[in-house]
Amino acid sequence: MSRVNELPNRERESSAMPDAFQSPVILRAEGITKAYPGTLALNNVSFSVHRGKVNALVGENGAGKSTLMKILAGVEQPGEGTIRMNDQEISLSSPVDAIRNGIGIIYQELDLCPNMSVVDNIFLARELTRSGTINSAEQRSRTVELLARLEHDIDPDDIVGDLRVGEQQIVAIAKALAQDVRILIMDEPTSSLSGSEVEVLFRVMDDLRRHDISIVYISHRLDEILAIGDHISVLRDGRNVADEQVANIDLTWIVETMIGKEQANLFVRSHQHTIGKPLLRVRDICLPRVGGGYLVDHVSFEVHEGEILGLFGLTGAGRSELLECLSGACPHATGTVDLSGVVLDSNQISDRIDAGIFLVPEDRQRDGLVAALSVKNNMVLSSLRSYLDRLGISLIPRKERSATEAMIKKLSVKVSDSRQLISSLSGGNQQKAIIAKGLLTNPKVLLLDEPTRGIDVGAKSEIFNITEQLAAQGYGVILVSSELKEVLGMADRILVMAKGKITNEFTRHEASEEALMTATGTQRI
Amino acid sequence: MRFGKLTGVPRTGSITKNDVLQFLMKGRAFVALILVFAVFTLLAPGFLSVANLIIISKHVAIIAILAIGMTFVILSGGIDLSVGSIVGLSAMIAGGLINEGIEFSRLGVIVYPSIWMVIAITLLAGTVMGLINGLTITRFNVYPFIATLGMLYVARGLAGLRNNGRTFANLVGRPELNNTGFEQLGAGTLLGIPYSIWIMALFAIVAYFVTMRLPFGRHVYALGGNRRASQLSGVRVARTETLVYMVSGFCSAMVGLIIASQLVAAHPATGVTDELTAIAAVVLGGTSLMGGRGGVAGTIIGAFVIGTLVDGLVVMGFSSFLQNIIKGLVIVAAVIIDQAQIRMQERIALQSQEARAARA
Amino acid sequence: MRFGKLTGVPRTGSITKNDVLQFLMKGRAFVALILVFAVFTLLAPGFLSVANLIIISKHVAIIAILAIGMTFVILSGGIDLSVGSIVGLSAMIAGGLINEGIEFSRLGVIVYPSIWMVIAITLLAGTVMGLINGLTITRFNVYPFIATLGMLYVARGLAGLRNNGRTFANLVGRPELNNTGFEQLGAGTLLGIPYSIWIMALFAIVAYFVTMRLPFGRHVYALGGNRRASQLSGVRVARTETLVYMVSGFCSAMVGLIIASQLVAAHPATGVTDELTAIAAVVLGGTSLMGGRGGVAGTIIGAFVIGTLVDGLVVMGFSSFLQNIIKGLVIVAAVIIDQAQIRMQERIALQSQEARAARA
Amino acid sequence: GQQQSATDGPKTIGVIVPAVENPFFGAMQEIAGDKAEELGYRTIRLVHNDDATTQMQQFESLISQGVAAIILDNAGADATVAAVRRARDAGVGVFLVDREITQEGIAQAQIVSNNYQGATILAEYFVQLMGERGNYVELTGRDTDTNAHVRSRGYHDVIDQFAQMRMVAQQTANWSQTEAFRVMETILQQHPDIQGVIAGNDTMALGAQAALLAAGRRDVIVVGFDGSDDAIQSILRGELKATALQPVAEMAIQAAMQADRWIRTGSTDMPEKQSIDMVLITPANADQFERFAPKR
Ligand SMILES: Nc1ncnc2c1ncn2[C@@H]1O[C@H](COP(=O)(O)OP(=O)(O)OP(=O)(O)O)[C@@H](O)[C@H]1O
Ligand SMILES: Nc1ncnc2c1ncn2[C@@H]1O[C@H](COP(=O)(O)OP(=O)(O)OP(=O)(O)O)[C@@H](O)[C@H]1O
Ligand SMILES: [Mg+2]
Ligand SMILES: [Mg+2]
Repeated sequence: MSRVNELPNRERESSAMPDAFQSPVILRAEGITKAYPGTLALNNVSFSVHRGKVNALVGENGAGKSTLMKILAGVEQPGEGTIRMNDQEISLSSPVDAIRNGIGIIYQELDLCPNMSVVDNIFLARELTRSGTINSAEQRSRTVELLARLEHDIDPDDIVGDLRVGEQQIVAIAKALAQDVRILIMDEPTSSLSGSEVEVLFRVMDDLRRHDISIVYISHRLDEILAIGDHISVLRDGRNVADEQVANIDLTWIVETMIGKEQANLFVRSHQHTIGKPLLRVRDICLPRVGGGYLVDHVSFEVHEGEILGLFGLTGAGRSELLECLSGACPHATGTVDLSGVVLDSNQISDRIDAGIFLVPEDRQRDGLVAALSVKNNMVLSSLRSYLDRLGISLIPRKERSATEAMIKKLSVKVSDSRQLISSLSGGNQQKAIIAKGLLTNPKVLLLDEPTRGIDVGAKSEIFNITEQLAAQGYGVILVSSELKEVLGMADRILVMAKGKITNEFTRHEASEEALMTATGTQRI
Repeated sequence: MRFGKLTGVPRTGSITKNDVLQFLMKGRAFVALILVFAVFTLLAPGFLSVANLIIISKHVAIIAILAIGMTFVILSGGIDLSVGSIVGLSAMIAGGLINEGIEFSRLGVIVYPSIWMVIAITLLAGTVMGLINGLTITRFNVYPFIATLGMLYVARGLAGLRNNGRTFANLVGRPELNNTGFEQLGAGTLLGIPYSIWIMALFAIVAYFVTMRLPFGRHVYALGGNRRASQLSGVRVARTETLVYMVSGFCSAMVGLIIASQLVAAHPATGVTDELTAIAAVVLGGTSLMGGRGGVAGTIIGAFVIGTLVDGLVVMGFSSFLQNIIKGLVIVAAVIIDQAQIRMQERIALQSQEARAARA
Repeated sequence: MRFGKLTGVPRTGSITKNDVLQFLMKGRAFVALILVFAVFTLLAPGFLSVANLIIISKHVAIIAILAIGMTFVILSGGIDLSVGSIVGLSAMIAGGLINEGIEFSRLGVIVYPSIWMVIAITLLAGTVMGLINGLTITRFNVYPFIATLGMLYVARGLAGLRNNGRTFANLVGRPELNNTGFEQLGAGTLLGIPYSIWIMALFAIVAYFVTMRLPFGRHVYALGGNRRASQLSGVRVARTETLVYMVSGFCSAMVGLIIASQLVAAHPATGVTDELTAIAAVVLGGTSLMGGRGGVAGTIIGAFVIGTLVDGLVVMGFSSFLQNIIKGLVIVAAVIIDQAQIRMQERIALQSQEARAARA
Repeated sequence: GQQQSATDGPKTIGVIVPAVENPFFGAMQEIAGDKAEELGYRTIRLVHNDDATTQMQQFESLISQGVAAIILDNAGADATVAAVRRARDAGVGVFLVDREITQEGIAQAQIVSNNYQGATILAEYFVQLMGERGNYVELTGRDTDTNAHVRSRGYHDVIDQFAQMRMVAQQTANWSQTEAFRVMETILQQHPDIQGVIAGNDTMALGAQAALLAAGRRDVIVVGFDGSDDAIQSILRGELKATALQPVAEMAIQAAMQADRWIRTGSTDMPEKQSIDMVLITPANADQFERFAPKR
């Protein structure tokens, strides 16, 4: 598992320094508790930032990493806990406070204004002024410098909304670097960067470290942690589980600490079932991208009854777009989709749902649920026609309720009352409710896009159990996931996507982590 | 514009001070209504008499019917600035049909439709205005604010053009033309209660039923709550949105008919600025301007608050200036309370959760 | 409401038919302006004379100054329905100061401020109205639509209350009180051009400078583009938003002063429905109602389109009904073209993309 | 039968006018209301903003409150009939001032100034000032308002007899000073060769006058209609040349007194339709009038 790696190897000075833990702590958060409606994101967490080091923070999706960082950045206020900088207690009640204390942050969700230029974004709220007016020339030349440092030639006057996600990420990094910071928090800065871009970033981080700037670094790419980190803290379910020197650990340690040893084999299917005849045939799906290239590039494949088809790839590979094309969400898509021998000619979501294809979208909050509605009303939204009276006019609440309750039981959604607002559920239960919404439409094929993103470990395994049962009942399932283990554990067959194309296909037995990663076109795990 | 955040209501066992506060705030439109009534009853004896309550309800009916249509629009996340103008145009259409009939110039005949036909044609015309709003918004991607602002001007212009700015007077029809009885709509009563109140009740019940029991109603809520999620769930977004403006146009035409019938005359300036009153009633009733939250029941209460306020201020003999000021303050105050309630709910939910976490 | 998507402008080498089309659509407000001028010049000779252009500009100035303030508000993602009422209240405040002075009842004296003081106090009052709007919105979390709707009623009521509905007439001041010259603001000229046009030019230049060169201006754009991101970046969101409404209030007060001075009289109904004209000018000028996109330059053109249209329709002798209809259609058409342009850009990008892919 | 007021106190009279922002209506309401109070009544003073729906609702509220009579300057000759009938059916007397309605026999009195007569005497004076020749502009009231049409007809019945009086533009300014200013400026550009402006009311005349003064055109003859104090002041300053005075004070006082008599005796002892002639106001007699009445 631990194949450490071709990343830029720097001198491991810390390994030669056993007193690394004694390196001064510039910032310490103590006993932090933070609740969101439905979730306890942080439970009595403590975290130290060592001066001039790269402090890695790892944990599963939803472990609370971003929440902790938002507290350090003054965006969120903790319910309890204290924050001390150089042993002085400080109060961070707004982003401005954090900036004043020299804390800079690159957010996981990009905090850019899509309507403004690169320069304007980089210097937003920190404009360089000359006698009160913006000094555009100076800002521009500083921007060019920053982008050059990141080895990128983005035009400083380009509108950020027009840039590709990866380019926007670079702008976000440049924006953080433009500040005069003592502590720089980087929350998954590499999630949409290419290998060479990551190398550049690491060189920049090294440089910052040499200038005595402390870095907090969050990533799901664990190899990166081993390559650049000095200290590592691990969060699980909103609690501290470990603090270590990177020099003393390896990949296996991280994985075991993150997941918990007993759960290491979580994503292994309990039983096998037979795979039936072809159900969904996809031919030559294409989706052009505004501004260049294809998001989905002539993709063809089949899904069989009772099959879980894994779709693996790095972020930005175009998997979400492929699923959206299948679900009818992209009117510009071309190609043919054929379900149980019937060609679906309408490219409309409602028609595709009627035909039996249902998408559980990747971004639950944005695309999946209607926060203002109850659990019940969310669950029945796609299948309202099934609860009408004989005349086909009015909904019968009893029918709605019994269908909802049955689903709640079947998927064991933890909810006290189906009239509760869906936004009050925890992430995993929200996800189950959305899957329930799909199941109530009587689909033949279920498209699951990152169904476990941002939900806790227990809920994850339950979702996989559900997926497995569905397959056993003859549904076809397409499962998109960025987690190697999940795909390897769950899928009967795995397609790998890169740059909008399917680059490889593996059966369950052929697949291995190395093979999958190679197929994504990167050399790293 | 910004999105309000919604949070769950925590379920606790015993009744606390927070619960009481919350109840008061939840029913704030209702509390406002009772307050308004209490104040006026104290200041003007006889305000609470049955006869006066009927008069008030009759005035409320006009606001309420408009506001019911507007509720659909606002629930779906839109806005309709054209309702006042559609009221005026509808009144002129009905007036013209009664007094001038329909001329088939090719045949050289003039047909005078019966009153039922007049009503049907006018309601259809209002619905078509709404359809045009809806199509402008969905097909051409124009913001609802602008599309209906355009319709505000156009429909008002057409209302004036219809009879060159003149009123259609004495809309009683002629027995020989078989088109009498229009004034009954405004003046007639059933069980001592004017038709317009029955119509309001009917519209309210139907609208409540539609929002709660028809798939269309659910789609309207979903659309306003999260447009993209609704679309991915298979809601036909464009169709639902268009329908919503048609409902609003239909309600506006109904109000145009009622007013023309009450006045037994159709004036082209009928309904000017009624859109603002309707929006105010909807918002007072607790429907969120961002869509997805609220409903018809609240709107009716909101309409009663505004209607009672206006009537009460009339009875008190307040100057029109003071009436304006009070109206403005009440609207803003109601929304401030609404916001406070949402934030309090959130705070309570978090508190109980943190408390639970601390126990654990 | 929905968010428009921003897309890149493709960079190609040679000029194609698409490029020309795109240029025409990009400068659509400008094209509309030229079109409006062309039509009226053809129909009414002398329309394009210098003298007439000055008169048109003078009328445009009033719309434009309001619209400049509104541009800030809309860029930030808000809306201000109260500008018309603030115009009226400001006019009444100025009129009262000139004709009645300030009474210090305790001292039993009446002080008549000089004209400069009158202007300063009125501008301050307008700014304070804006401040109240801003505070209602930011402190109490009230939607801009509702907060400013409340102010629409309240300020109009106050305007009436100021002199019990009566006009302040003959605002020329008295030499012995040292407060003469107010009418100069409306009637005076510099280099043959009326002051109000100079004021419009000044406001436009300052507003352009503020939006482009001051951090505050950048923050307004940022706020409208992505409220949360602005906040996270350290933009003082509440302060910026409040300032925006203060700017709008200031501009409204300026317009109130100009109108009162031109009429040499202050009438409490001054500026009724001006908010709609101002919003229309802003949207015609290409500023997105969702905020973050557009700017002052477009607004000036938009104000010219509306102003020229209204004047031209008067010259043509159109009835007020037709004027309404044409105004409504022009507003909607302009936005439809705007949307078409955005979508065409997207389509062109896709086409060239596919062409390139096909070649490869 | 007459409905008794809900309280035992004084009886109530409602006084409803279109809008108090217009000094004409403001004065009417104030004078009628004050007179009624002087006669021992409580008054409720309202405005309907020329909206017949609002007017109808106010009628209903007042009737339900048990008022004894309503003095009304109405919101439309046709659209008011239903409201007046409603009052009559409830035993509430309606005393119309300033504007008539299109039906007789339902109101207790219709005391109106003779708009048509006023328009003709004003037009005659206007023609005389112009020397029976020249170009002029007419600013009309709101297109949807009956009085706007009556006045315009009165003007034209006189002016059109003079072949050399040429109307170069006719445009509505919606009774508004601001709009009149703007429209005047625009028209002046197209027709700099005008010698006169005849407006449908004083506010529009004052707006046009302001535009002309700003353009340095003191030579243009502007006449208004209503006889408001603002207009009279302007005439005394030598700006406006004439206006027709509506005897508002007289109408208002008559309405209040007849209402009082009707309440006490059940009859006004007067014909329903009472037309009061308007008075031409010129620089010669302007200083003798104030608040729509001869100075006392
Ligand atoms: N604004 C919010 N409202 C409600 N719940 C939230 C909110 N933000 C985060 N959460 C919840 O808090 C928990 C912790 O989230 P957080 O974003 O900190 O996780 P994370 O460790 O950063 O995960 P990831 O690796 O996916 O970024 C999750 O269960 C999440 O659903
Ligand atoms: N609105 C957009 N306009 C232009 N390009 C976009 C847009 N959305 C996404 N992209 C680009 O399309 C590509 C694929 O997008 P996306 O990130 O959804 O892929 P994915 O494989 O689904 O990734 P994930 O692992 O996040 O699900 C990326 O290169 C991204 O930069
Ligand atoms: Mg995170
Ligand atoms: Mg994706």
